[in-house]
Amino acid sequence: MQKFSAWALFKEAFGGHQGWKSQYRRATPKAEYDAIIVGGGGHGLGAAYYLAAEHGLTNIAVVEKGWIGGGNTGRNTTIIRSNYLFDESARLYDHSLKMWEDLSQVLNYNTMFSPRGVMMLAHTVHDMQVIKRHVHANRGNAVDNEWLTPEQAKEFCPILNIEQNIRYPVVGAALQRRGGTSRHDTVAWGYARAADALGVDIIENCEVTGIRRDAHGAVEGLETTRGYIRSAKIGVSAAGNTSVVLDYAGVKLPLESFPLQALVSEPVKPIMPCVVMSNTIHAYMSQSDKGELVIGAGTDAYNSYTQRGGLHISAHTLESICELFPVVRRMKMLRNWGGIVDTTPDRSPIIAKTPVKGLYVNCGWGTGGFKATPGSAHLFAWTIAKDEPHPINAPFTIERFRDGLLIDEAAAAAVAH
Amino acid sequence: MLIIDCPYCGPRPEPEFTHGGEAHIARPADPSQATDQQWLEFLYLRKNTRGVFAERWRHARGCGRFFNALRDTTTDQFLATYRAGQKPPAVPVGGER
Amino acid sequence: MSDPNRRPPRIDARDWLEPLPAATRFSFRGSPEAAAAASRALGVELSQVACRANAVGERAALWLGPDEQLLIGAESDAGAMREGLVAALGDTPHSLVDISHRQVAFAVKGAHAEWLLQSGCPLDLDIGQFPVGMCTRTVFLKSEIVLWRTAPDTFRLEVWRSFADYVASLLAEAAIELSA
Amino acid sequence: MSSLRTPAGGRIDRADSLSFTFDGRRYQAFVGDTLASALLANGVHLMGRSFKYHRPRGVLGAGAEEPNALVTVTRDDARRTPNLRATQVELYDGLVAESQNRWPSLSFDIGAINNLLSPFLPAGFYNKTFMWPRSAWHKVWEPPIRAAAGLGVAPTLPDPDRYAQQFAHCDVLVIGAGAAGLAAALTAASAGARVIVCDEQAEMGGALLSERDATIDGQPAVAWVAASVARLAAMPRVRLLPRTTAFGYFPHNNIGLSERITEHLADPAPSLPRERMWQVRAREVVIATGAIERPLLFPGNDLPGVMLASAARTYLNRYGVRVGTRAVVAAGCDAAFAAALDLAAAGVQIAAIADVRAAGAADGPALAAARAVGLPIRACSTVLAATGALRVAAVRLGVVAANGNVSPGDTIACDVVLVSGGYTPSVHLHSQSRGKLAFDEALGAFVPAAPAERSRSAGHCRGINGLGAALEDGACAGAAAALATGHTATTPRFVATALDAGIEGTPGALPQLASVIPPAKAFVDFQNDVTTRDLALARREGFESIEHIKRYTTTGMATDQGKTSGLNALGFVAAESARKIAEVGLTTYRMPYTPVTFGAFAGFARGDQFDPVRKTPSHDWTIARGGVFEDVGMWKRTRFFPVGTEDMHAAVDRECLGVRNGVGMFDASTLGKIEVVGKDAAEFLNRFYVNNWANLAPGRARYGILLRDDGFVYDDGVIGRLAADRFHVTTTTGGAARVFGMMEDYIQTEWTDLSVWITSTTEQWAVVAVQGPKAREVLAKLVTGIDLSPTALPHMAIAHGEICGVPLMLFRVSFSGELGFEVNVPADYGTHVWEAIHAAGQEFGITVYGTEAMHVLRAEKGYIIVGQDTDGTMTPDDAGVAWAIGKTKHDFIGKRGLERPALKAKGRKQLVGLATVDPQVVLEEGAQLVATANRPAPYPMIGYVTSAYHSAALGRSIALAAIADGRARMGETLYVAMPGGDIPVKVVSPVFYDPEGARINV
Repeated sequence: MQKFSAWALFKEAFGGHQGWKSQYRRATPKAEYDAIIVGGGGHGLGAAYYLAAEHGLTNIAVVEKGWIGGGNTGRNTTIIRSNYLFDESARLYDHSLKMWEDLSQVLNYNTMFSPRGVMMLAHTVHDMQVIKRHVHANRGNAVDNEWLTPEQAKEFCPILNIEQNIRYPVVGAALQRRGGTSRHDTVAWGYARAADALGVDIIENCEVTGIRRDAHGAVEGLETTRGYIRSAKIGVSAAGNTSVVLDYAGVKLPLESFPLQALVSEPVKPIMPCVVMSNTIHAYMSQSDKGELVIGAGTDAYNSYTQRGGLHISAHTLESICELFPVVRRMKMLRNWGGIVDTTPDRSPIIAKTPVKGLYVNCGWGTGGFKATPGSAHLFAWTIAKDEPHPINAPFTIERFRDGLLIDEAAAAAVAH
Repeated sequence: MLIIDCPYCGPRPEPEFTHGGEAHIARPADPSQATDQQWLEFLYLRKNTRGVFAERWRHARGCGRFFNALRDTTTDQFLATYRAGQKPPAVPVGGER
Repeated sequence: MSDPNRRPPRIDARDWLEPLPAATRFSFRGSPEAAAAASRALGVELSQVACRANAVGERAALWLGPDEQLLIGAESDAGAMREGLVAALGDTPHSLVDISHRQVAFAVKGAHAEWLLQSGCPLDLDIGQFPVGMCTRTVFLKSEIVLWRTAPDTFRLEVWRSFADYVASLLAEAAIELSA
Repeated sequence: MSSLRTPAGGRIDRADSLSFTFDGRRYQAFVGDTLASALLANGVHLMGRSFKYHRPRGVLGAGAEEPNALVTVTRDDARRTPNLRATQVELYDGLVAESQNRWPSLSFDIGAINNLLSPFLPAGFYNKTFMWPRSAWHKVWEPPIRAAAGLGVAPTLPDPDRYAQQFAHCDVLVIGAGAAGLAAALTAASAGARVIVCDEQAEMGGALLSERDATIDGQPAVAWVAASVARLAAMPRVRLLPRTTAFGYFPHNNIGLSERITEHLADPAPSLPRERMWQVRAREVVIATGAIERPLLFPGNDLPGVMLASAARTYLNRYGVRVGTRAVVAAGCDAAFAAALDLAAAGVQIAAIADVRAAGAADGPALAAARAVGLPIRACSTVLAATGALRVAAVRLGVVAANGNVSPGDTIACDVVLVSGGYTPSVHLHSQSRGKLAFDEALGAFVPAAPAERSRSAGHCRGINGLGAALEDGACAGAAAALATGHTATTPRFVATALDAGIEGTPGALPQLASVIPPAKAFVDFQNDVTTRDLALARREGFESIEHIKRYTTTGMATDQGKTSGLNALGFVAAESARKIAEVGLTTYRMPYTPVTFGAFAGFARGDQFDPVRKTPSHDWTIARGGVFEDVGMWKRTRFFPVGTEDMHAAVDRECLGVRNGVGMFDASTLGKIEVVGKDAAEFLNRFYVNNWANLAPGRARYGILLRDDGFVYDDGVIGRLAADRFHVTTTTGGAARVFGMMEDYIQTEWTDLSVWITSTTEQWAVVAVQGPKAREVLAKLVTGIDLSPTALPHMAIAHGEICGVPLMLFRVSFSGELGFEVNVPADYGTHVWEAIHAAGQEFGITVYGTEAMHVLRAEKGYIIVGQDTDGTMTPDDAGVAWAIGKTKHDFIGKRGLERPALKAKGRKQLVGLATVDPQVVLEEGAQLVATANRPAPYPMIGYVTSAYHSAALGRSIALAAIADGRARMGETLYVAMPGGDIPVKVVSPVFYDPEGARINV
């Protein structure tokens, strides 16, 4: 792999940057792989990378129906945090957060992880109870999260409106200082480049159209728009399209796909030093390195694969943002987009073996998958390589829904994203 | 903001409605006889169709009725709406677009 | 207001807004047969056509759903309405629930009535689409309302009492520029 | 005024002059000018600095496509608007504008050092460096990068302006009031259709306003526009919306329009909203959004003074401004000749017209006309570079040989360069609606293919060229749209004369650019400083998809969203990779077309109109007495009533003791209430709630628990049977709407065999809870028609009578553990009855209490609050209320769910009481419990505190907690882990006060 560094950049400047090599090969499908990952987002590319880097499998492919990083990896608001309530979730997300912290170095690709702090606002007595429960549980799990008064919250985010005469005044906040943001595309590209260097084939414009199974029901290979590809191990990491892919193997999952919109403002000089989220009035905001305010909220109400939603959803998001940050009311929406998020009944993901031998699934990240990218990829690779889950993802099975062993972050916390 | 054709009131704007998830999932007649797997299917397993999807809506801020709809989830265009308890009408098979 | 102890939410009168007096209201639920019996009792036809209201004198029946009508009468008519309905309906399955105090009514009227309501109601209120006599439950931004066009330039709004101030104040906000 | 202003003509009002400032300097202009036209008239081309390299930039266009001339307009400290396009800022007298992204001044900008460093800052440079040491990115590199980025400065004060919103409906929405749009609107409106016409500009007419000699039906084009607009305005079913941008096309023909109402006014009336968001539902849409000219790619193509030929023509014909004195025209498209002709006629010297098209390119009427008047046309000629410092000073031409090789030609001095690379139809809205696009090879651009919604494009925006053709196309579209809505139109015929220059162009590059290795550095995306070299680098690094190239280089992601750069980037990449443009693909168009103010989206929703403020009957009474509210959903509930200088703790202690020792009153009106009526009402509730309702006698009430079918607790409340076929169900405050919806769901879709109806009566009843040993005495003074004695009205009984002469439904229930009643009266009487009870209670020392005391009182009794002591993961057994389950029932919602293995497993968290070893320590709600003291994190947590209060009645703290196997741990000592150290607690019964329940049954 061509080394990225300030020195390399300096040297290349004198050669007109003619010496940079392709970050990944444009692979064509081989007849057979030891494992295939379906879905070229951060989770899928990362899983391929860890299969190669940590489990010694090098005959691996990632098949992507469009272009890598074009799904939710490139359509989210890049919030990274790990202050989840339940032990299982905290372990999972903190595993990921720790990996974010040195991901740039591991991949030799600046993913611009910026631990600028994620602040979650409380507006009611109930919010306060729920958020303090998080703070205490996080401490027990060695996950940083601290309670702030409204004044402390404003000190951390000066444009926050903490006046007590507004409709839903801020009564406090929880702050995870290690949380922050990252540049979304770089995660996909960084993993792709590193995986490619280890021999992983990244095959774009290759849509899965079927899953072949042998006489015993085990997976045998994938039908794709670029032909049939054999593999005894298939890991599906297809986010909003997971149901569609798994259906080819007759596997039904407790998943529903919803449109999730996000938007950015025109770029302005820095005004927003951190990430602020409010579940009660439903909006969140940060500012990108480029200066755009990055804003998101909840999903549209109905299942959809259109990658777009209604005007009233954006309007509702922005009325909340203007209420929390009245100085941004004159700012302008520059771009709005939609993703397709796959949600489970308990709003926790599935990283597990399926009932079909050789078929694995990593899905159900809902509105919060980006933050989990490295950890999820790492654990999924482990699960595929060893045909058994890592202890961290062992609770995130499909069977938990049958048995009632839910990890219900939504019900327990009413805090998502 | 979708326009949804309520079988009772006619075309109405989306804010009057609540989405009720996949249609035609009947609660087992005798839940005590259902296996854990069957209960899982009733509670949680959903087709999550990419294409023509039978779903429920309630005209909650209108006539209050639950009804069913066929909507293409790849375009968000409705193909039909029909009353609860009715079978989905035959629609031209568009499938994925 | 005849009864000083009766204090509905205050809605300020304006050129274009007329608070309507306290009224008797019943939520009626039942089959077409029950509706027919109720029609006879009230002397007002309970519409079997969707989204249509009928009124005779101060009594009115508003179609809100295929088995649901909002029955309105004068405040003093409560006893007579109830007795008449109970007698006429007998054992016919139905539900009659007094909701006189659940909501308040005001009229939005005048040349700008349609404009003001369209500031928060997503229905098409053009008279061709929403004629006199049409009624429906709908939304005004974040509040549910019942809207009934009683004259070309007059709409009656029935709003749950705790939402009335929200709806009226939003309409007033929309009306500010009309004063320009 | 300056010599750059023409002596006559244009749409400005020369009789009405005004002054404005730009970067502190005062200039003169006319009403009708934009900031850009006025600055150009004053000879100012330098208007901004680019995003990354801080290169000096002038105005490129004359409208929404402008990437360079971004300014901040300030009315006062709270009314500062950054990032406005000078081409769209309408001047008013006294306007204050400033340039952006420069320091200390626009002409001398320290940040321009980035331009010198640009070899080290290619696309994606930040991906390759700033990685060591690990924390350096966030701490060292990111802060200066952020400070350097970001264009304008956001306001620092809350925006005082108001924003309005409006829903509108029409048969036909016409977007764009140029030739095609006006023709469509006239046609559809004449047919009787309801029509809305919107146009982003101050004046309707579109490109017609930039025409010099064109005529329609014998009138000058601008006169025809005025007549047409007047005709439309006179039609009652037509609404004209100038200054209104159709920014988004949403599903089912829902179009978002943003109308700017006061931005162009020097002194707007305070009654006017600043902007209005229209949500239009159109049965049919005619998109007539025109086309945007593309720049050409050559080194120095971003210098101030290099501008689109069409823009120069607009400045001349519409604003009466000559953009320079000596122009070189680079013609990649026939349209450039039209501009050259007009400028030449206005006295601008045309130094050269380099026809960069391959020999044999279309020889259109404009070229012929230019030739006819002897303009200096150089065929097969190209621009190799433009040079200059803060303004273009010269152009170096090259000669293109038949084999494509370029040989250097003359250098020509000039002060403007007019470029025309062809026209890009504005297909944004069509594409947003998910309509397909097709690449038109002849045009060299994408045009709309099949629509996905009820829409049709007309005129320039679908590649139709020529005035007559555009009018005809618009009229046909208007007629078809009208017909589709049931209005038969006669399609009018228009007679138009115009110099119909061709719009076919060359997307991407100068055709010969590919032969220059390495690629010359020409700007593609001006604002984001993306050059042809960056695009080439992206490809070299393996990014082939246009989506990747866009994200890697940020081309098309600036505030102009690629209006002038999109097709050029595609064309360049296509040429580089020897692919067709259609193969390279097209990035998805997303709303908004141009940036839209947040405030316009928010509309009326601010302050108390952000969400309804639901008030109870005691609201005003509470305010008058200094009560403190809390938000519960949309409701305002009184949390406590401080007396004098009491804090919450003191007030709550006093309120609790007042209830326990005497009597208290509490406004419980927010509880959800549902009347369930029908002969099968009891059977319905039997299936719905866990309890058995069949054996509940009329006149009696019972505490009910509701699960979901997954087995977890969903809601609770007291349910009273008013008659054999009538129940009064109460729900939690927050659960009212969702329980009602869930009931309707089961009634309508699962249990259609039942004869039962439900009606929400939450707001029909005002509810005053009167609780305490003296409660009966207070009510006895007011209640008539009810025997309040314990035998006649025992605990959980219901009676009807009167209170203060108004109808009363009286529940004998207690959520405090004391003798208690809930007074239900029709809501309009609520305030009166509240006051009456308060007055009657004076002799008994009645205490008014709020939700906080209510919580303490119920916690002392171990009564749960669903949503606080349960969290959606608890079963009835976990919550200690399994006793409520009707044991003999075959089914109810959640029964089967409870049978799932995990819901029956050992180790589940169960609700228990906690007593702190130190009785004065009040635990924190949400704090976690551990079995062993003083352990390092991470440590196993076995439960958490759900409720915790100081109990004045007990003189100590109390708490409820959900603890694994809690009921088996009675008497155990556990620890509550706090940052300041563990707090030892004992596991106890959740019932702290009067465990026998003696006080309730008096």
